[in-house]
Amino acid sequence: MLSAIGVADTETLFDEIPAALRINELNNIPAGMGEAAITRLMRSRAAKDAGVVSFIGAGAYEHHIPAAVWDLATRGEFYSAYTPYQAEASQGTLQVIYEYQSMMANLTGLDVSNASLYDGATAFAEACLMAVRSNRKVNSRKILVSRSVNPVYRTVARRLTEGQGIELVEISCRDGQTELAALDGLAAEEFAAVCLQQPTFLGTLDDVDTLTDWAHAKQMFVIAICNPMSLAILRPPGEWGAAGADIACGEGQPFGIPVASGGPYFGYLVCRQQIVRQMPGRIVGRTVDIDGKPGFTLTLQAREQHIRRSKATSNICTNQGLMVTAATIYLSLLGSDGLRRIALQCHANTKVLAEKLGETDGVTVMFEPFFHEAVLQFDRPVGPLIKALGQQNILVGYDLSADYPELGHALLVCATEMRTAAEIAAYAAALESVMSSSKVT
Amino acid sequence: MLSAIGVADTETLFDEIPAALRINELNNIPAGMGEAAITRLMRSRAAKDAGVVSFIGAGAYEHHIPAAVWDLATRGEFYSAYTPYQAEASQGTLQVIYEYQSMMANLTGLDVSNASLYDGATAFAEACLMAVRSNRKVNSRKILVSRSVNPVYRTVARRLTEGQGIELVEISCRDGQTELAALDGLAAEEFAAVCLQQPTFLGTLDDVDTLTDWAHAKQMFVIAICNPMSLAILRPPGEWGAAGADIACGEGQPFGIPVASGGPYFGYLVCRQQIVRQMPGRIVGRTVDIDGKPGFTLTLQAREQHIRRSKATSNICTNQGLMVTAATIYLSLLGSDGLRRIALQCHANTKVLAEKLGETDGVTVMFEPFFHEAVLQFDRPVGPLIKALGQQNILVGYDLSADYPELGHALLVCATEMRTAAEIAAYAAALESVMSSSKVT
Amino acid sequence: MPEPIIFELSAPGRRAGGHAPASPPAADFPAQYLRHDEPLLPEVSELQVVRHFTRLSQLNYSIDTHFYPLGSCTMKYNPRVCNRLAMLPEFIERHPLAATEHGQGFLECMYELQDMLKAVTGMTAISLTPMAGAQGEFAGVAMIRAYHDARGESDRREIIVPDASHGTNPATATMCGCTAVEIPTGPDGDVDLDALRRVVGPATAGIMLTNPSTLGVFERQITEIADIVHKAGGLLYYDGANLNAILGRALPADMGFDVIHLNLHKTFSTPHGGGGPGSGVVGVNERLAPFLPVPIVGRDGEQYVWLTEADRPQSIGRLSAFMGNAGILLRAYVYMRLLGADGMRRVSEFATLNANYLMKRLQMAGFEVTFAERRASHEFIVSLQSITKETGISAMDFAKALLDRGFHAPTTYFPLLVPECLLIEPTETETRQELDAFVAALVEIRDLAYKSPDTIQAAPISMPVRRLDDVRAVRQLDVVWQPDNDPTE
Amino acid sequence: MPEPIIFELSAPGRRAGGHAPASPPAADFPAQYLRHDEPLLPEVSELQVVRHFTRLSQLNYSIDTHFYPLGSCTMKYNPRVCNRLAMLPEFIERHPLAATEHGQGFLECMYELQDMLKAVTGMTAISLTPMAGAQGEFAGVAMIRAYHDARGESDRREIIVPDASHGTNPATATMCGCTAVEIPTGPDGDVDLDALRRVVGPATAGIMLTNPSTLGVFERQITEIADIVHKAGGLLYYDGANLNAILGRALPADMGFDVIHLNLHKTFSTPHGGGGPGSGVVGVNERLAPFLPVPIVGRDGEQYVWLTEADRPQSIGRLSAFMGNAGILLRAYVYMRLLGADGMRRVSEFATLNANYLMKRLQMAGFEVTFAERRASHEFIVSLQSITKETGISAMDFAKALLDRGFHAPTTYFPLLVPECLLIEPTETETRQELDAFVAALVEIRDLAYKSPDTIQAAPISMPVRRLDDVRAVRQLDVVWQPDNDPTE
Ligand SMILES: Cc1ncc(COP(=O)(O)O)c(C=O)c1O
Ligand SMILES: Cc1ncc(COP(=O)(O)O)c(C=O)c1O
Repeated sequence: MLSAIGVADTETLFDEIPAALRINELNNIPAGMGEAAITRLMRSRAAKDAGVVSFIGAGAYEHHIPAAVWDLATRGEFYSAYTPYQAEASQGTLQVIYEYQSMMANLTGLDVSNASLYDGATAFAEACLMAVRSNRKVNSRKILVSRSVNPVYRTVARRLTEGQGIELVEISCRDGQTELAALDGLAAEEFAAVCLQQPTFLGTLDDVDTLTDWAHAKQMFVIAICNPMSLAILRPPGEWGAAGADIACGEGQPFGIPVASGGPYFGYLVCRQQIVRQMPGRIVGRTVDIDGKPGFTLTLQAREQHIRRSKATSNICTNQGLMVTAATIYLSLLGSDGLRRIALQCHANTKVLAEKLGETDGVTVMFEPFFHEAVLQFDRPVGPLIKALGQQNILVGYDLSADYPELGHALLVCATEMRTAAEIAAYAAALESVMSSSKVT
Repeated sequence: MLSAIGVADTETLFDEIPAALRINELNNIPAGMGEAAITRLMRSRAAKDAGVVSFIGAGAYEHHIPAAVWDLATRGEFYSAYTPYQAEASQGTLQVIYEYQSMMANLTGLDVSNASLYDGATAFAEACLMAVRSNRKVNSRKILVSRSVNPVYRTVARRLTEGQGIELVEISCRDGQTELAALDGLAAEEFAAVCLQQPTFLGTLDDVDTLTDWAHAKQMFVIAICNPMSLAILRPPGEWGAAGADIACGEGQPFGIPVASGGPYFGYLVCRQQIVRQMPGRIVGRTVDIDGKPGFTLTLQAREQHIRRSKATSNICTNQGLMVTAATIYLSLLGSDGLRRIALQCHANTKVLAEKLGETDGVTVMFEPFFHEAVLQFDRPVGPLIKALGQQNILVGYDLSADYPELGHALLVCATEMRTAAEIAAYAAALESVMSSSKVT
Repeated sequence: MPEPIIFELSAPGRRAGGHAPASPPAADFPAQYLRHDEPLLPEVSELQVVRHFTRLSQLNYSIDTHFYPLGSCTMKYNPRVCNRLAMLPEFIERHPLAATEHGQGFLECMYELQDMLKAVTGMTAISLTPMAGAQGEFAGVAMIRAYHDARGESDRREIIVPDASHGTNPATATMCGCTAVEIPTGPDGDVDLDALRRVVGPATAGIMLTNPSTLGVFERQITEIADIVHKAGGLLYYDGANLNAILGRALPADMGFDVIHLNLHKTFSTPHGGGGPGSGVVGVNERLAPFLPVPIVGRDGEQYVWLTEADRPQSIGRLSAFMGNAGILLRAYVYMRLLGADGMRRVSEFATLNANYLMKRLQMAGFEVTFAERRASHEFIVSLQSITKETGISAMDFAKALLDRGFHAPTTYFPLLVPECLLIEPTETETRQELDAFVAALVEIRDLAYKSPDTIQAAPISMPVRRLDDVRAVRQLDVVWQPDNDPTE
Repeated sequence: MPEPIIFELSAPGRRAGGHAPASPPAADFPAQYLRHDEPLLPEVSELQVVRHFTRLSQLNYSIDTHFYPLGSCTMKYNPRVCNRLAMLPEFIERHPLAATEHGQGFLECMYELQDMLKAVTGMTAISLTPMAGAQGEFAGVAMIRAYHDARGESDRREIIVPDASHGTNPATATMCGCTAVEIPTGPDGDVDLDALRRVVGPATAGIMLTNPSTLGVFERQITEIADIVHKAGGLLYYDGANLNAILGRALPADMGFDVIHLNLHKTFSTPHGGGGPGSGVVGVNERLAPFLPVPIVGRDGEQYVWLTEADRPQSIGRLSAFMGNAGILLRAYVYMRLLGADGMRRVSEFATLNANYLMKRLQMAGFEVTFAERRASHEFIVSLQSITKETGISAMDFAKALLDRGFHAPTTYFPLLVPECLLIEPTETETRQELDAFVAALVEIRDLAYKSPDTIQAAPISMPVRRLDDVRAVRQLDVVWQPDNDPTE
């Protein structure tokens, strides 16, 4: 090959790199290792993280993932394909996305879904940007966000939108619900949208109907953030209030994606048909080929960075395609009946958990009704409890004190369908024993 | 569907089963469980068997299996296809088998391979039957078998051939080699074949050249039993003696198949072209289609049970197709260079192991040279040692005392390329400590 | 574009890195033992390997891609979780000779599997060791022989098989040193009892029956048959390759069978893998229990243990180097636990429902069903004889034309006694839509058989290859790739 | 036979069993919260799901099945073991909010990954959190803004990008509230320095460069560029999507870059997944280190810990709910450990060798290579402009004709400044045979372009569909399946 190129050695191929910049070796990189050795290494690393039983939710949920999901999603033809630019050679990926879009639209009760964004937090940020761009009636770069929206989503959205001069304004909460009374104070100002999470980050159910109608009356858009699993039983954003939310978004992880230290997951984004041209990300459409046969292709590409460059709706390019493939398979296996059962079982398990833990002296269950997460209030800081029970390999929940100091010593707990009665009982017993053997500080 | 059939219920569909035989439920079968529950159950079962380091070989060898092997072999199109009766719709499976046959022929130095038998032991039995059927020069149903052939292979072969009046006659061993002197005593009798294992069950190397020439001089067939991994460095059966062995067979497990409690593995069987019509099992051939395009098909089917029924070469039908698929992928990834490295590393590791263990008081290394298994002689029964070190999660080797009482307290040990220096050292240290802290009984 | 043979992708010195030790010491044994040349194996990169085998896989029809109504083969869905759990690292890394202390998890599964198999067959003891149906048959017939031998009746060497029996039955008889004696089938698909009475006698070792038979019908006179054979001093062997027909509806033990093998890879849904592996577990009643092949999983207090020749002196012994196809047994175990008692009855319910529905639909579409007045079991036979006579289009032609339409062909020309037959087994995991589409395809093919038979004789046209020259495959045997051998020359 | 939409396979009440709890208690909240109708989702069996998605997968071209020389996308082989090990149960079951005590194994990998990424870029600090290249760019530009803000130079809002830059570069500038200023490329593929000098000034926040550029050539004047921009008070951003071109040959930090993102999913071989997920880790020099997005993995004695806003008050903060695409980072970690220092240099060696070989072969075959006098880096451009003029056959036609010949098409019509271009990236994992076959295919297509252009314009003919009506796809937007919507009507 070198002689065909006309060079003596491969070093010569790098001769356009100025000599001063060339290096002859990489420092601080270990020598390569064989598959057997790396397998041994990674298994020993993985083993260090094993053996815990988790009652943490707070944005990532441990559900059963049918074996077929990843067996199929990791088939080489899905796993090692690129974004489907050559439609004729990518009908598999394209049809999967089309099916995914259909499922998400049906679940949320809205019209159009994109092909995914990075995760729930960035999907929320993109929803905010989209609302500002597409709400032509209100000319505002301000957005109202309920304090019951996932705190890290709010942080991320602020980060991703502030460069464009967008401001997120918080609406306070009370009893785990967006405070309707607080809205009056906002009556004078103009906002492009209001953002509501249902179930809220605290697991509670908000009065989304009233809030949606209030917002629409003021020409605001309504952005719904939903755990998609909850949509198996809860009213979909498309049916909130009289007219339905305008945009729905959130974290797709509960649909067949492992919790896996936080990613890769995928953000979903769905909206009303009218504003689709402001949607970020890929969208797949069905059309026909020159023989009139149906087929799928990326559509509305004029929104995207590779065509529109600095005027694109977003800079997103690579998204979370494989995760969406997994989610589509997951949803096909479960169907709405399966999702409903899971949602109900998660709710029931969390109820039992909250009740059991609530029986402990010094522990109170704070808000009801809740979906599959509950807030517990403690008579002491939860940090030490997390540590103590962690030593028994029980991950007790998410410490709310930094995000919601107004709730006191509060812990957000979650028992999905994966948690057994025995595990719940063990948690309660361990808590009881730790609480009773230590003093309130 | 019932109305199309014209019955009222599905029960009716079973009405040809005499009423007295019908049952309405299955007793003693637990209720079904979901995937999540069975996953939890099986993981807890599996965990019980975890954490050991094995120095056992004795017919099953732990080698590294590249991740690609089973990722590819378990692709649904391989995993869930049947025997390739419809050739046009099975070219994938057929070509894999053709490639497998080619690789095995090349490794053994013989002409024709079949598509697999159940395992090494049954392959050996089939080789014996085949030799008796195809050796037209010697009309004998007796077969000579070296005592260095895997004892369980001998048992199984006896079991599978005795119905047809075949008798296996043992040749004794000395210093881990087939005893040449013993052959003189056999000069008078006629045998259809002689069976030699190389490396022997005891890990040693036999004088296969002399034995092959001796047998051929007496018109016997030579059946070679080889660990195929050893063929990367050892002389192939096709080159034994002046004319080469006639049939080679053995256990294919070392080629990408996990040890997995004993199966599924696969038996390989290879022979000279002249006797192919006596071969049992499937054989794939290349041919052309009606357009002259090359393609693959099952061939020489007239040997098989579905055509020849009671006159078939064997009753085998289902074989170990998927294992052969894995082995073909494994061999493609390793190539002869890779196999050679593995074979050499196994040999080197076992040498180190034998040396280290041999330094312990009361332990002697018995035979050299050996391939990747060595016999250690102890000053005491090995049973208690197996137990004691087993409690430290070290599987010390295979106790030879039942099969080879003449070797005294003997243990067969093996360290494949998977055993690290640290593991070998830990074994030696643990042995040293157990041996020195207990008395010779 | 045909996929090259892997050797043709090879380039000297190329290799997939990282799979073998980097720098092993050289061999130190005498040169006489060493091989002179490296064996010819492909030298290819990992990408080439992945791409080659991925592409090859795509050339296959399989359950995971196509309806596969191959009669007698039970090509039903293999739940993915069975494979996943059988491949848990601890299971696949367990050495077969590891002491039982290091295998309690695995052995517990096997013990419970034995129990569940007793429950579905009605037998009193099980051995898991046979590695496929045919080996199960071997075990069964060997036990029958051992039984007669133990009673001093070593002259009993005849194994009766119906003419419709699976080829492995007579072949097994021969392997066990017995003689297969064929008896005819009556016009309604049941065994011809008179013929049976004529052949039984002091040489009768036993009879091998598939029930429902490979004709797809339940043997209604099974109790009479059992009587006849038992009275003659013979035993009854149940070829239970396809238990999905009667799972949870009837127990072979109740029918009078003494020994049974089950193809776990059919009824209990483990991979067919392009030709295996399988498992042919055997079950027996009290009479044959002492003879079961070893090892068997037993229980000693809290511990699961292996029962071997030492514990079972009359055993026919070992049939494989270790304990058989352990991984297949694990898959079957997972499958049975997933389904449970009710799920297993649903298996036979839907297997039977689908077969009868498909049979009726084909009948209504004018196809000749061989035992039209009978219930189909899990499968049934269509004879194309009259179509073949009228059009020249054979069962083979139908089979190939089905491939072009996205269906794997049914079993053709088996059982041998029905001319131009298709043995069709839809299995319990297919949907009505799929069955309807299959009927439509057969109807279309039949129409073309009359209207333009050439198009059907030309089939398949959409497969990777067209019809292959099987005669040449035998005459010019090409079973090992040679660098200079071009089959198109 | 097109594969039906999964909804079309649905039948009421059908379901894949065993995946959901059998009998959960009913919901007990007020009716106002409950949904009225079940959402429309498919009701299908597990077999149907497996078959459907298996078949769909087969409709794709992918690295595992085809040569995929998509320029700028680095479609190289993903070692299977990376996926296997990233999917170890303990890794995938670890909750992101589990305390660090329960994640030391994972965090150790991440910590070492940070170190290795420092080594390959020469940067002093790394954040793993960006979830794709574009998010890495966002992080980079946001850090540049934060840097200027921190120095009281908030007016620096212009991001300079070459006209050949990837679309994400200007789009990112906008997202960060900056203005993208395009500068032209000189005739030899390097940046036009005069143009650069003209645009830099007090409004300059920085410049984003891909080096080697998306034109496939190394920017030889990089040191001058760095000088110009730094002197003007701006910073340099390195779009390191395709580091495979220079891995182990030069360090972006040495070239004067202040910040870099790397597409781990290109250079470090993690799945492209039909459109992701990826990872766009960022590295910075001292100047920008305080601004890195969090979380970052730090070390506290023996323990690995998360560094957050609390530890890094000037951080631009979080870009995702947790820590980014952890699983992709694990895959990259495994990949880097597999290769090691030498293996990484082999990456650039073979990426460059393959690209230059393919470029030369095409040139010799008479194709117009855009920068023929330059070395190719990991990719290069062929312009078909003259062929298009003479025959009417466009780059798009070539692309489609390649599909028919078993090759995925190169990137077409990018970079925008070269008319009728193909951006070709063979990657380091392809063999010479594959490259030669690709050349032969292009030559054949060109011949046909002159001899029978119709056949090329008709391409593809062997794919599941022929050319699609993209205009209709926009005009009659059909992005959600409706039971009564038939696109062929
Ligand atoms: C009725 C019947 N008996 C026996 C067998 C033989 O089983 P196996 O192929 O597992 O050896 C089969 C399967 O092919 C069969 O269908
Ligand atoms: C040069 C270049 N920059 C940036 C990107 C964007 O990366 P990503 O798709 O991961 O967002 C890409 C890849 O598409 C690229 O090739």
